[in-house]
Amino acid sequence: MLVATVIIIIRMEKLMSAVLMTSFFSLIVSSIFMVLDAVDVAFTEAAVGAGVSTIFFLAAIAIVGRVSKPTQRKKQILPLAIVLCTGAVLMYATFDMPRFGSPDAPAQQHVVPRYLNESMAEVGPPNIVTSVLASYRGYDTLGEVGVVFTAFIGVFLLLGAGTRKSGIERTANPVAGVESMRQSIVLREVSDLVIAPVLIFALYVQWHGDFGPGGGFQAGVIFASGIILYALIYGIVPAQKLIPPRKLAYLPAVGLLLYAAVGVYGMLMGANFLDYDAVAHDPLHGQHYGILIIELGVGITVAAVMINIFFSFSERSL
Amino acid sequence: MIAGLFNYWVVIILMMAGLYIVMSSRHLVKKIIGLNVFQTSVFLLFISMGKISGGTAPIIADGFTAYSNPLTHVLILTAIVVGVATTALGLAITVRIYEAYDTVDEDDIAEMDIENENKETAVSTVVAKNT
Amino acid sequence: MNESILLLSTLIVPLAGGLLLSLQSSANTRDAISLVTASILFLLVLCIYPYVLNGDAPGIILAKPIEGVSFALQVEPLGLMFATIASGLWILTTIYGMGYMRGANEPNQTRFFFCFALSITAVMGIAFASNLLTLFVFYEMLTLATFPLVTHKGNEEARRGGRTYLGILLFTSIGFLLLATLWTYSLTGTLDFRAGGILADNVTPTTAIILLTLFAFGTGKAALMPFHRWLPAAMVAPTPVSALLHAVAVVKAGVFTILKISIYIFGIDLIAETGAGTIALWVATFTLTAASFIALTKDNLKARLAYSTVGQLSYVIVGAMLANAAGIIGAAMQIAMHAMGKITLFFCAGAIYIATKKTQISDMRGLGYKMPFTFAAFFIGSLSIIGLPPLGGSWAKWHLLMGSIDATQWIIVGALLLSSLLNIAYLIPVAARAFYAAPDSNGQPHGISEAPMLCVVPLCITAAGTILLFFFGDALNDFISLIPLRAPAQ
Amino acid sequence: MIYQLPAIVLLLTLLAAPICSMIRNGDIAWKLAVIAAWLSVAASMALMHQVWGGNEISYHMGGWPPPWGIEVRIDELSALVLILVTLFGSLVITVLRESLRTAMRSHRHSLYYTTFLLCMASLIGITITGDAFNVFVFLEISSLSTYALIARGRDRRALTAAFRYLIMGTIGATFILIAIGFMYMVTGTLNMADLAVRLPEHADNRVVQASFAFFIVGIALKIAIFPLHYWLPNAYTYAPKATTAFLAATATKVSLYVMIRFIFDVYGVEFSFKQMHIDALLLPLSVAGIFIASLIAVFQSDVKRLLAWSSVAQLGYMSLGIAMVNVAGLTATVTHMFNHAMIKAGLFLCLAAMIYRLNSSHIKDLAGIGRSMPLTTGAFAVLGAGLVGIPLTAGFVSKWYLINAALENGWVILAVMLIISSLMAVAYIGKIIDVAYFKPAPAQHKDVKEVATSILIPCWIFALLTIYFGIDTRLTAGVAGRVAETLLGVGL
Repeated sequence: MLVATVIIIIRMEKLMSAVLMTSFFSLIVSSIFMVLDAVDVAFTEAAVGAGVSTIFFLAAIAIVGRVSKPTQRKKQILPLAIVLCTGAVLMYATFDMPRFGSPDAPAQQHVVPRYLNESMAEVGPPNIVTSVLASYRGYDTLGEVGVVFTAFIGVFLLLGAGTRKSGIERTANPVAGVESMRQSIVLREVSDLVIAPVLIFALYVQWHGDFGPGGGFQAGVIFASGIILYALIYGIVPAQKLIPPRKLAYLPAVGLLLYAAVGVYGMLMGANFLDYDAVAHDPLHGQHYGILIIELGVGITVAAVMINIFFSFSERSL
Repeated sequence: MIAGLFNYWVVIILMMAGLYIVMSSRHLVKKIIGLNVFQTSVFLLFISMGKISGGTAPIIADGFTAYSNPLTHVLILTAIVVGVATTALGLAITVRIYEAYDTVDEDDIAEMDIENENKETAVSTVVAKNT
Repeated sequence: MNESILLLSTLIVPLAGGLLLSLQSSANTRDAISLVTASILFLLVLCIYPYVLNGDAPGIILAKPIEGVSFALQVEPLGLMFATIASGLWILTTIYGMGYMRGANEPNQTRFFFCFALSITAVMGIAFASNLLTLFVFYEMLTLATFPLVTHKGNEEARRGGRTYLGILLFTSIGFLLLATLWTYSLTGTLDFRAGGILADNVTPTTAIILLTLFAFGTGKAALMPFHRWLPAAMVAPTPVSALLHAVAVVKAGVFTILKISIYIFGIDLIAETGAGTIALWVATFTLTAASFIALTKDNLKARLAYSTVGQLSYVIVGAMLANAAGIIGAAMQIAMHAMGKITLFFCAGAIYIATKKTQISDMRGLGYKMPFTFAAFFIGSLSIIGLPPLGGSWAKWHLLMGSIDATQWIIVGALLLSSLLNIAYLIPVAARAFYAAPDSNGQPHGISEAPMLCVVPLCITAAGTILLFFFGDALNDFISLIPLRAPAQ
Repeated sequence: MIYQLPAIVLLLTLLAAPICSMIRNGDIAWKLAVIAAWLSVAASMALMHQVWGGNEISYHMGGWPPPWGIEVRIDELSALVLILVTLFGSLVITVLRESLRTAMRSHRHSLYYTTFLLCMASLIGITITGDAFNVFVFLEISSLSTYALIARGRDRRALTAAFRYLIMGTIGATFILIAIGFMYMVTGTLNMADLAVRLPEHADNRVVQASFAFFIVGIALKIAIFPLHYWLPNAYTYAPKATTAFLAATATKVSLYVMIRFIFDVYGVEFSFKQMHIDALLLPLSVAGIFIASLIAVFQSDVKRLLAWSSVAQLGYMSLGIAMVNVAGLTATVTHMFNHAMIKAGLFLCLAAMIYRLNSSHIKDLAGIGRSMPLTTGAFAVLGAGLVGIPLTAGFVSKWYLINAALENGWVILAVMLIISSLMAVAYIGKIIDVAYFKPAPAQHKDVKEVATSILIPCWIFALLTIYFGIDTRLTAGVAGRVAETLLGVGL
């Protein structure tokens, strides 16, 4: 099924459909993640792959047009050769790989057991993914927020902020399908019903990350989706009235700084950077507060960045 | 034996399909789509690696003893976010390219660039003649 | 004065003098500075003699960029001799240059004197370099500093000449000399000049031959054929440049380098045992004969002198490659003697040009009566180059001949004799025609009309010098014998 | 304070970046960026002081011991690269304000500084980290910021160059991700020191071999090792002037550092060279890269593109040093990494100053610039001498070691080829110098003036450093020599 989807993507000349197929692909992958016990990843993949990035694609296609020329046969040989070589190397490697699902695989030994056995006592949250993400490998996650922030700055630098400054009027070419969406009363009504719960759900995911799947990323993306949905249906201008872009532009930095501030606070208290033990008197409490705050930072940055990028794209298409 | 590896093979086919889209497409947006597929397949590889048969999601609860690998999940969470960041930036550049060239087809762009260069050399020779 | 500082100041003085004079706008002040600098430098070089005569070797390390290789100076007799010649003749050339440049109304005189000073700095560096790397640095500096002097006229011909000059010198030095240097380093882990050489126990005979041949061709300034073309090309430069740099400093830097490498990197014993010098020896022998033949065909006086220089340089290389005591002494003496003789000839050529604007030998009939001093000096200089007593050049030729007899290289003995005959054939007619041929009958005024005094006096001094050197030949011989040919016994 | 230095050196720039983005006044943002950048230089120096002589610092992020937490590990090699990134990066950031004055509307300036800071922070992050996956994360920050910076170029071709780089860079990064995944699959750890201990046991495992292949290809894409250099010339040519200087100095060098780290430390000498024979691959590619790129450089008429191709050639020297598999060769690589960063950044900066005045980087337009902009051209000439490798400049030292490494292996022909390639460098640099000093200026450039002092000073700092490191090589070749011995496991 997956393979079929991908082949369709390759053959597809209509970009719009290709994007939708990609979105579909992401959805399937995320359900596979679910089957493979990676609930957090599945959650994120669904929200990001099938959600936000699809929206970005659509926004971009709205600007650049929908059709791609078929590729000429001649030019396919070199890519095909490279792909086959790479694939061969990978195939070669698989024969020495630990069998799928094997609990004795080295990947399950060595480092991971401590996470499984000690994290409740050392960090606290029953969701081990959260413990690892936010505490054991909190430094990586800081870097990840940095990546998101960088993307935001990059898009800003290239496309400009979500506020229209240039006086050039572009030909009306709104975000795909928005015109029809706006006119549909049913959609409006339904979305009115949906958007508020989406936002609330986002908040729930934000705070629930300790116990179930969820956390800053997922919450941020979901929150952003809610706002973007609103913008799609009511138009950019009302959405921007709701969230003034000027202020929104500050938020990614705020989230990142909030995250780093927790780490710096730890340093000021005499511990290492991002060591939450020092945040409160009791290490476990410290971990708890620390994770809460940095997850908040992640959530703020991710949500703000996604909304910002969406605004930037849609400004270009108006 | 084969069953234990089948999963990986499917992932590899997906990865290669993604890579193929990146390299063979002339349309810039489609290239980014390819990147997405490629990366998503790599995520799948990681997650397959972390799966334990009979295990459960790594959320500690009573009654479960085997948990799948949380570390790969964390890595892939990070990688997904990196992926969407790259997509966003790539699309932003694509949009700018469209505004500058009025096309997003690689061949057309290359053609226009060559034309441009020819013009430049022509101009500089004229300048040289004048001086 | 501290000996290291003394040594260092031989570099700093010309450099500072050059900088100082480049800031002056008045021509007189500039020339005065130039002259004072040259004199101070000469005195400083003389001050080093006592140390060397006492058997000391003052040195100074300036930097240590690479493990085992420093950027350092150290005195040894050969270098000191070279430095003395260059700095002494610089004084005379400065005086001559003042006369010439003003007489010829050359533009950009400040740049000219500045680059001149820079070149002398480089020459001092070459003379006192304590290892191959330091020598290489100053060698390249000399190439670059003389480039603006060669292209001084700025016309198309000068630029073409300059391109040949820079092209050949840079190509050989980077392509061969640097390679050989690096190779030496990788073989021995050092580049220091040491008595008895550093390669002795580190090379096979084949490597030694390749390496020495690389060195010989890499030192493009020594003008071994086929890399001699830059020297005639450099003759587009004003005469003082040709005189000091392309008869003395630059070309002598080349043969000096080869001599130094033979003595202090290879050691003459190694060369003698392995026959490492064979190729270079035969190329040099060929060069010295061939160049003399070519010189015969040249009518332009400076071109003829240039080819004469190409030939005379190979005498030094022959001496070095013979690798015996007589050969080395002959080679070292040839550096000194040829310098004195050739600079005289070039001074004369310049003086003739200034006074009459003539450059072709065939136009110089009967000029001897108009410019008696100049042509008398030319005659004396010629005899010294040829190697006839009682002139300095005879000593050098004598020792070289002895060296080749010692080495039982009879073909070389023959080549040396043949070349001397050819020297007579291309040098003597110049002076002879000037004195004995009747002037062209286009009614030139009779009576003496020499070049400016500032030009004539130096050339008379150098001509006298060639005679003096004959009588001080023994002293020079003694001094050169101080060169340590073998490692001191443990 | 000193204990926290490994975190501080990163945080200075990483924290300054978001703050910078919130300041709308470009001037203040610039000042903040400059202060943060120079403070990180000081921190790098302090770290170098601490590890001097072969010490190592290990700092545990979040207080978790490795391999469970992420470790920051600093030895002399990483301290040297830190100084490279911070010092040369800071010099470029210092001139940014002046060079942006005409290039961009002022409200974008803060964003531009932010991107620079992010790029610098991520490069620092890559350099100090001791965790394989962390390398990937910071590599992505640096890549994203680089794409954005390149795309800001004035010519529209900057956009295509950036896009091409983005595609190739992302493929490269994903390859690295696959490689890391494979390593983890076999060893169960991500910590680099831990990997180094555990990988040798699995040297015969095909997964490890495949991961090595993917890693090398991925990182080679980032370094732009020939023939994967495809993205570099256009990216360097069309990126904004000062950006090119920054990228040339830092980005590729840090990727090279990662390659050295993984080849020698993580996979180990035994595996990389004895088993995978990476040298047999790198050697011909490097030599081909040196020659082809130098040759192309000789025939370029756009000086910026010429220098870009020269960069490809110079990267060949660096990978060649790795392929020598001896101490001298690796010393040459590390030394040249530092020296070339300095020289090329300086050259691009001087060129930026010239373009600033001439509005062109075509070689014809540089005619007579030696007279109208003597100070800039002077610095350019000194740096050019460094690139060629004239003795007493930094470039000489690295080439010296490289040629010696070739001779040490008995490869005389290679040594000859290296010297010939130096002559090619003489040709392409000489071409520029010749035009700059010996050709009369065209009429439209008669009234060209020297640039502002604030640009000239960094140019000359680069030039003087080039000479300084040609004389005092304790920091460059000295450290590189010790590092090479440690990495190759000799002399211990």
